Amino acid sequence: MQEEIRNKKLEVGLNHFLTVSVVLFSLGLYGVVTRKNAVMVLMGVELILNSANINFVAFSRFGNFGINGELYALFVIILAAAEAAIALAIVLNIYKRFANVNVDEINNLKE
Amino acid sequence: MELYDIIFYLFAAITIVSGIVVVNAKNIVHSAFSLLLTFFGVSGIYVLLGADFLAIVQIMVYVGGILILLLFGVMLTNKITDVEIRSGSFQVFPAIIGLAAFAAILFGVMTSTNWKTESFEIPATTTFQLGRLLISEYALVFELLGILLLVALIGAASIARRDKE
Amino acid sequence: MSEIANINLSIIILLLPLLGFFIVLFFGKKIEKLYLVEVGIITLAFVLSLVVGFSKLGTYLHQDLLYSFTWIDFGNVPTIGNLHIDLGIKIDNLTVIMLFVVNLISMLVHIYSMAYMKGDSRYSRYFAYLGIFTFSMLGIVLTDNILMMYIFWELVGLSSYLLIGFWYEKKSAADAGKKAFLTNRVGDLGMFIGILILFTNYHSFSFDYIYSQMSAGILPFGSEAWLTAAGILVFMGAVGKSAQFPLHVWLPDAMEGPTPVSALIHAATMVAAGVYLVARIFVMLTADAMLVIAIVGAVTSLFAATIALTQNDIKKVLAYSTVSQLGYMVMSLGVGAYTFAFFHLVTHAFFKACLFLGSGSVIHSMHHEQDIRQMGGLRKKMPITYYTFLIATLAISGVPLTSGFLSKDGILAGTLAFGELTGHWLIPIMGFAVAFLTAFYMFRLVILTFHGTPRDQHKYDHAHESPFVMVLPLIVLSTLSIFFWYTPNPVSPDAGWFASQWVTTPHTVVPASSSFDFMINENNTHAETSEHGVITHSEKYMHAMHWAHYPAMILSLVLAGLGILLAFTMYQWKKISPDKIAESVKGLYNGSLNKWYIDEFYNKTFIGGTLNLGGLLNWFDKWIVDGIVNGSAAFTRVFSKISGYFDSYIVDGLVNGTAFLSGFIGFHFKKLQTGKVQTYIVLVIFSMLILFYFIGPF
Amino acid sequence: MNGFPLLSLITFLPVIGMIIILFMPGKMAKEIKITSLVITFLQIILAVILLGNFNYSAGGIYEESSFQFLEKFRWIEITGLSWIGTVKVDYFLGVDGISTPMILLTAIISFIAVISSWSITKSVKGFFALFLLLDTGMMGVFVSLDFFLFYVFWELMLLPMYFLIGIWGGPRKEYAAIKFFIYTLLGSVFMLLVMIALYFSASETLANGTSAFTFNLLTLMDPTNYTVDGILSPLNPNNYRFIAYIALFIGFAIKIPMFPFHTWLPDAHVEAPTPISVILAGVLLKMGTYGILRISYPIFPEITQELAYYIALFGVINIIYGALVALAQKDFKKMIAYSSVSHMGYVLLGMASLSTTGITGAIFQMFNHGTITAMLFLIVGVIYDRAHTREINAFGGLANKMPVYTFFVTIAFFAAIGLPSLSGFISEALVFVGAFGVQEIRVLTMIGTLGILLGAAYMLWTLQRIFFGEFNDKWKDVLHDITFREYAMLVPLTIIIIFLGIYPSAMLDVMNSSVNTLVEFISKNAEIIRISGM
Repeated sequence: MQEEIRNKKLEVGLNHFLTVSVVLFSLGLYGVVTRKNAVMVLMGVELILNSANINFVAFSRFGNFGINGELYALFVIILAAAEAAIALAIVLNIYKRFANVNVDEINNLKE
Repeated sequence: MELYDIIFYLFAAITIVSGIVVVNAKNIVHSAFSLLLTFFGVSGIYVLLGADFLAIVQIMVYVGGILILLLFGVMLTNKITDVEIRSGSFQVFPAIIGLAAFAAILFGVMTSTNWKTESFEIPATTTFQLGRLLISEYALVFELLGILLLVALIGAASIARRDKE
Repeated sequence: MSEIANINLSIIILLLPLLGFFIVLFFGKKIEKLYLVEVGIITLAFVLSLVVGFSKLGTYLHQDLLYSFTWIDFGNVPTIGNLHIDLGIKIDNLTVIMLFVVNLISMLVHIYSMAYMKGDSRYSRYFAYLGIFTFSMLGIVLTDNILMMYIFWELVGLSSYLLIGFWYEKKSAADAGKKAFLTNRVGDLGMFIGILILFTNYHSFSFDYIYSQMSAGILPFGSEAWLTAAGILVFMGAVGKSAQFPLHVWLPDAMEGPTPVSALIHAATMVAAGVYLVARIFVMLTADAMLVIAIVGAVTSLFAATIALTQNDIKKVLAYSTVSQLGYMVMSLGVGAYTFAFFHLVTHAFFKACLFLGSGSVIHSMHHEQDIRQMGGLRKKMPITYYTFLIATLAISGVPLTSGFLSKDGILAGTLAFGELTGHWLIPIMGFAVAFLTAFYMFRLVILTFHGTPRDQHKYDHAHESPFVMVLPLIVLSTLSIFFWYTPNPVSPDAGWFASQWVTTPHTVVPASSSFDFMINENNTHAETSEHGVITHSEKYMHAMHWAHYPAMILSLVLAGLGILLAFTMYQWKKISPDKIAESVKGLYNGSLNKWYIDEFYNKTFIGGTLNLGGLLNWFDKWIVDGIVNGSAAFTRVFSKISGYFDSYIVDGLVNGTAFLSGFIGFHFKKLQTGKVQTYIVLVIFSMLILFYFIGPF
Repeated sequence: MNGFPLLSLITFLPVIGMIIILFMPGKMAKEIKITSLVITFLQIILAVILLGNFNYSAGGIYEESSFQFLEKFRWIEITGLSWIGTVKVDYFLGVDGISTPMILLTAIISFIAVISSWSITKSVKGFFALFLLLDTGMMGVFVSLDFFLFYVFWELMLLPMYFLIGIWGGPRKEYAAIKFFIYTLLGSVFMLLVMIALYFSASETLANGTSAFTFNLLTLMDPTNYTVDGILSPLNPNNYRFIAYIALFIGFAIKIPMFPFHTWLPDAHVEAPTPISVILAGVLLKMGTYGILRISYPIFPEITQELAYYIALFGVINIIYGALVALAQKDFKKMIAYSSVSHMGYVLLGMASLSTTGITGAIFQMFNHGTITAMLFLIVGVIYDRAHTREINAFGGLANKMPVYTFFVTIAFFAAIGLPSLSGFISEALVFVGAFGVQEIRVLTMIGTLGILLGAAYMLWTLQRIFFGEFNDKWKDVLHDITFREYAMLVPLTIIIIFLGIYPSAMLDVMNSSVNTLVEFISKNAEIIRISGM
C-alpha cells in the first residue's frame, strides 16, 4: 500500500485532509459550545485536538517540513492525555461541590 | 478514483459521522462510544498520510487511555443508579449558525490559499526517525513532557482527592 | 612766609571750625562753657586768616598759591585715558579777602551771639552749627575746583537749613528752613548740570585746567551755545544761593532764624557765595550769558527794592534790601564790572552785617518785637546802636565818605558804560532807580525805628542799650563802612589798593566771537594797561568807564539825596502822608506789601502741582500699577475658580457621566455575561466573524 | 591665602550656624541670638580678611585668571545623556571688584540685622535659622560664577524670605509674602528660561578634548564658545538674543525693583519685620542690579548697548516716579520704601551709561543705598517699636524728646538726599557724571537730576513732620531716646556713611579695575559680535 501511495497520482490532496480537519474542528467546537455536561465539553476538546493533529500530519506530509509535524502531533497527544487527566479531576471536584457537572449551571463567573 | 481515494473517503466519513454523533448524542455513553469511532477514523487518516507510528499511538493513547478516562468520568459524575446518563444541549441555533459560518470561512481560507505542496518521499517507517529526533533535537521537549505528565498525574490525583480532608 | 606755609595755614583755617563743631556737638551738653572754645577757635581762625592775607597780598600779590591731591582715581579709563578727580585749594587775592571777611564777620557774630542767644535751651548746639557753617563757607572760598565748590555749597545749604530752622518748634521756622534748602536745590540742579557739562568735556573739575582748555579753543561739545549754557547753568547755583529772582523767595523767610544768623549767613557771607561763584566763573561767561546775568541781577534788585518799600518787619526790610544789593552785585558782574562787584560784596558784607546785628540789638531790647510800627524814638535809649545803624544806612544808601558810596558808584558807572557800549540802557536805568529806592526805604526804616516818638510806650520803657559783647561788633562793622579802609580818595575807588591792585578783572577765556568786544583775552592786542601794569579791559571800555565815572557819581548822589529827602518828608516831618499815597496806588501798594504774590504763585503752581502729581501718581501706583498686578492675580484666581468649576462639573461630570453611562450600558449588557464559558465562546466566534467581515481577507 | 576656601567658608558659615541653632532647644532664645550674632560677626571678619587680601589691580569680569579666591570643581556631572550629551555644573566661586563690595555689604547688613532682630520674641529658633539660611543665599549669589549655582542661591534665598515675611510680618503679612514670592518667582522663571537657552547655545572644551554644554558664566561671555546653530548664538542669524536679554532683564528688574514691577516692594517692606526690611532693602534689591552687571552685560554686550537708552529711561522713571509717590505717602515705612525705588533708579541710570564713572557710581550707589536705606529702616523700626504706628502725621516735635535719635535720623536723611560729605552724594554724582557723558541719554540725565530735588523735598518734609513742631503729648510716656542696642546698630552705619563720603576711594579702588575691564569688555565684545553675527 505504501508503494501505491507513493507511486500513484492521487486525487486526494492536501485540501481533502484539511476539509476533514475543518469539519472535525467545527464539530468539536460545536460540542464545546452546546453541551451542558462537562465531560461532553471535554470530548469536544478532544475532537478539536484531533483536527489540529490532522493538520499537523497533513502539512507534514505535503509540505517540506520533514517529519517534525508528526512529532508535534505526538506531543499534542501527550498533552491531550495530561489535559484529560487534569480536566477529569477538576470535573470530579466540581461534581463533589455542586453535585452537578452541568457547566451552564456553574456560572460563578457571573457578576 | 483510486483505492487510496476510496479508503480516504471511507475514513473521512467514519470520522465526520461519528463526530456528529459525539456532539449530538443525548446519552453521554453513546457519545463516548462514537468518539471511539472518531479516533479510529482519525487514526486511519494518519495511516493514509503515512504516519504509521502516530496512528498506533493515536489508538493506544486515545482509545486505550483518554477514552477510558472519559468513561470513568461519566460514570463517576452521573448517578448511575438513575440510568439517566443524559446530557442536554443549549444555544444550539446560534452555535450552528456561527459555526457554520466559521467553518465556511475556514473552508474559504483553505481553498483560496495556494498551498505550496510538493511531493515528499515518505520513509518506509517513521518510527526510526521520530525516535531519533526525540532523543536528539527534541530531547528537552521530550523530557519536559515527561515531567508534565508526571505533574499532571500527581496533580490530578491530588485535586481529585482533596475534598476528603 | 613760604607758599607751603600759607597753604598749610589756610587748611588749618578751614579745619578749625570743623573741629569746633565736633567738640561742641559731642561735649557741649555736658560742659556748659564749651561754647567759649568755639568762639576762641573762630578768633584763632580770624587771626590766621589775617596772617595769610598779609602774606599773600604782600609777598605773592600776582601769584596764586595752589595745592591739590587726587581724591578719586579711576585709573586708565576706556576711551578717556587716565581719569582722576582732584581736590585742592587755590589761594588768590579773592580768596584771602573772602577769608578775612568770612572769618571776621563769623567771629563778630560768635561774640555777639554769646549775649543774644543767652538762655536758649540749645545754646551749645547753636555754636556748633555756626562752626559747621564757617567751615563750609571757608571751603567754598578756598577751593580750586568746581566739584569741591559744589560740595561745600551744599554743606552751606545744610548749615543754613539747620540754623534757619533752629527754633524748629515754630512751624514757620521749620517751614522756612525747608523752603530755603529746597529753593537752593533748584538752583543747585542747574549748577550741577553745568558742572556735568564742564566735566564731560574736560574730564576735570579744576577751574584753572578748564579755563586753560577753553582758552586753547576747546569748547564744550565744540559749540559756543553750550559754553553759554554751561555759564548760565552754573550761574543758576548763584541764583539760588544769592536769592536772585525768581528763586529769591527763601531769603525773606529765612529771617525766621536767629538774627545773628541772618547777619552772618543771610546777609554777609553765604548769600554772597553766589556772587563769589559768578566771579569764579566770570572768565568763561559768554556775551549772552553775561547779558542774562545782568538782566537777572537788575530785575532782582529792582524787584526786591519795590517790595522793601512797604514791609513793616524790620528784618524783612533788611532781607529785601539784601536781595536787592545782591542783585546789584550780580548785575555788576553781568555788565563786566568785575572789580566793583567784588568790592561791593565786601563793603556790603560789613554794612549789611552791621545793619542786621543792629536790628538784632533792637529786637533783643524790644523783647522780640520786630514790627517797626511798634517802635520809634529808640535813638535815645540805644545811642550806640543808633549811630552804628545810621552809618551803615548811609553806606548802603551810597552817601559819600562811606564804603558803599565807592562800590555802588563803581557799579553804576559800570552799568552806564555797559549801556554806552552795547545799547542796553535799561540796565543802568534800573540800577539808578534802585539807588533811589534804597535810600528811601532804608531811611524809612531808620526814621520809623529810631526817630520820632515811641508808638508802644510799654515796650519802649523796657528798652535798653545792649550789652558790650553785642555793641562791640556793631562798632567794628560800622567803622569798616568808612571809606578810608579801602581808598585814600573818598570819591574815586580806582585810586585805592583794593580796586586797582588786589582785585583785577581776569582775562576772559571765551573766544572773541562770542564775548563782548570790550572783554579781552590773553592774545587781544587792543588792550590798555592800568596804572599798575595789569591788563584789564579793552581801550574802548576804559574810555567808557572814564566817561561814565562822573555822570554816574553825580546822578547817584542826586538820587540818593532825593530818596533820603523823601523819606524824611514822609516819615520825619510828615508833610506827605504815606497812607494817602498807598491809598492812591492801592493795587501797587498791596502788590508790594504781598511781595507781588510770588509765594502764592509758587505754592499754587510748583509746590501744589508737585504734591498733586505725587498724590496722583500714588493713586496711579496703588490702583493702576498695583491694580494690574492684583488684577492679574484676581484674574488668575477667577480663572482658576472657573477651571475649578470646569474641573468639578464638566470634566468630573464627564467622568461621572462616563461611569454612569458604563453602568447603564453595563446594567443592560451584563445580561450577556452569563458566566457560561460556552456563551463566551459563541460570542468570540461571532466576533471573529465580524472581524473577518471587516478585515476581509477575501 | 591660596587654596584656602575663603569664599566657601564665608558663604556656608551661616549654614553651620543654622545647624547649630537647629540643635539648640527653642527655649534658649538668648543663646540662639548670640550664636547668630557671632556667626555674622565672623562673616564680617572673613569679609575683612577678603578685602585685606584683595588684589586691587585684578580685573576679573571675564578672565578666570584675574578672579580672586577661586574655587572650582565639578559639582554635577552626568555623562551620556542621549542628545544632551554631558550635563555638568561647576561649583565655581570667585570674586572681583564688582562682587567684593556686595560681599562686604551683605556681611555688614546681616550683622546689623541680627542686632535689630533682638526684639523678636515669636519662635526665635525658627527666625534665626531661616535668617542664616537667607544669609547664605545672599552671599552665594554674589560669589558664584556658574549660572546654575547662581540660580540655586537665588532661589535658596527666596524661600526663607517668604517665611520671614509671612510668619513674623505685620497685619497683612500673608498678602505681602505671597506677592513677594510670586513676583520674584516670576522673575526666576524668566531667568531659568534664559539660563537653559544659554546652556544649549554655548559649549566649552573639556580636558579630554570633547566639548560639553556649560553654565560657566565666563565661558558664556566669550562669543567664540557659542555653537553656530545655538539659539542664543550670535553667529546664528535667527538668534533670540534680543528676547532672551529682555526676559533676563525682567527677571532682574523685578528684584531691583524697576517700574512697573515695583509694587511688591512697598507691601513687602511695610509688612516685613524691621530686620527683614533691612535685609530686603539693604541686600536683596542689589541682586537685581548685580545680576545685570554680572550676567546680562557681559553675555549680551551688543544688546546692552542697543538698549542702554531704555535702561536709562526706566532708571529715570524710577527716580522721578519713586520720589513723587514717596512724597504722597503717609506711612513712614512706605515712604522709605518708595525712596528705595527712587534710589535704585540711580543705579539703573548709572549702569546704562556704560562708562567707568557711571558704572562705578552705580555699584557704589548699590553699596551706599544698602547702608543708608538699612539705616532708614532701622530708624523706622525704632519709632515703631515705641509707638506702634508709622503714621507720619501722628508724630511731631520728637527732636526735643529724642535728640540723639534725631541726630541719627538727620544723618540718614541727608545721606539719602545726597548731601556732600556723606556717601550717597559721591555715588549719585558719579552716576550723573557717567550718564551725562553719553550723548544719547544726556537729556534723560538732566531730567533725572530732578530726583535730587524731589528727594530733598520728601525727606525734609518728613523730617519736619516727625521731628519739628509741637510735641504730641500722646507719646509722652512711650517715646524715650535710643537704647544701647539701637546705638550698636546705628553707629556702625553712620560711621560707614560718613567715612565713605569723605574718603570714597576706600571702596572705589576696590571696584575700579573691574569696572574698567567691564566697560572695555562690553564695547570690545559688542563690536566683535556685531561684525561676526550680522
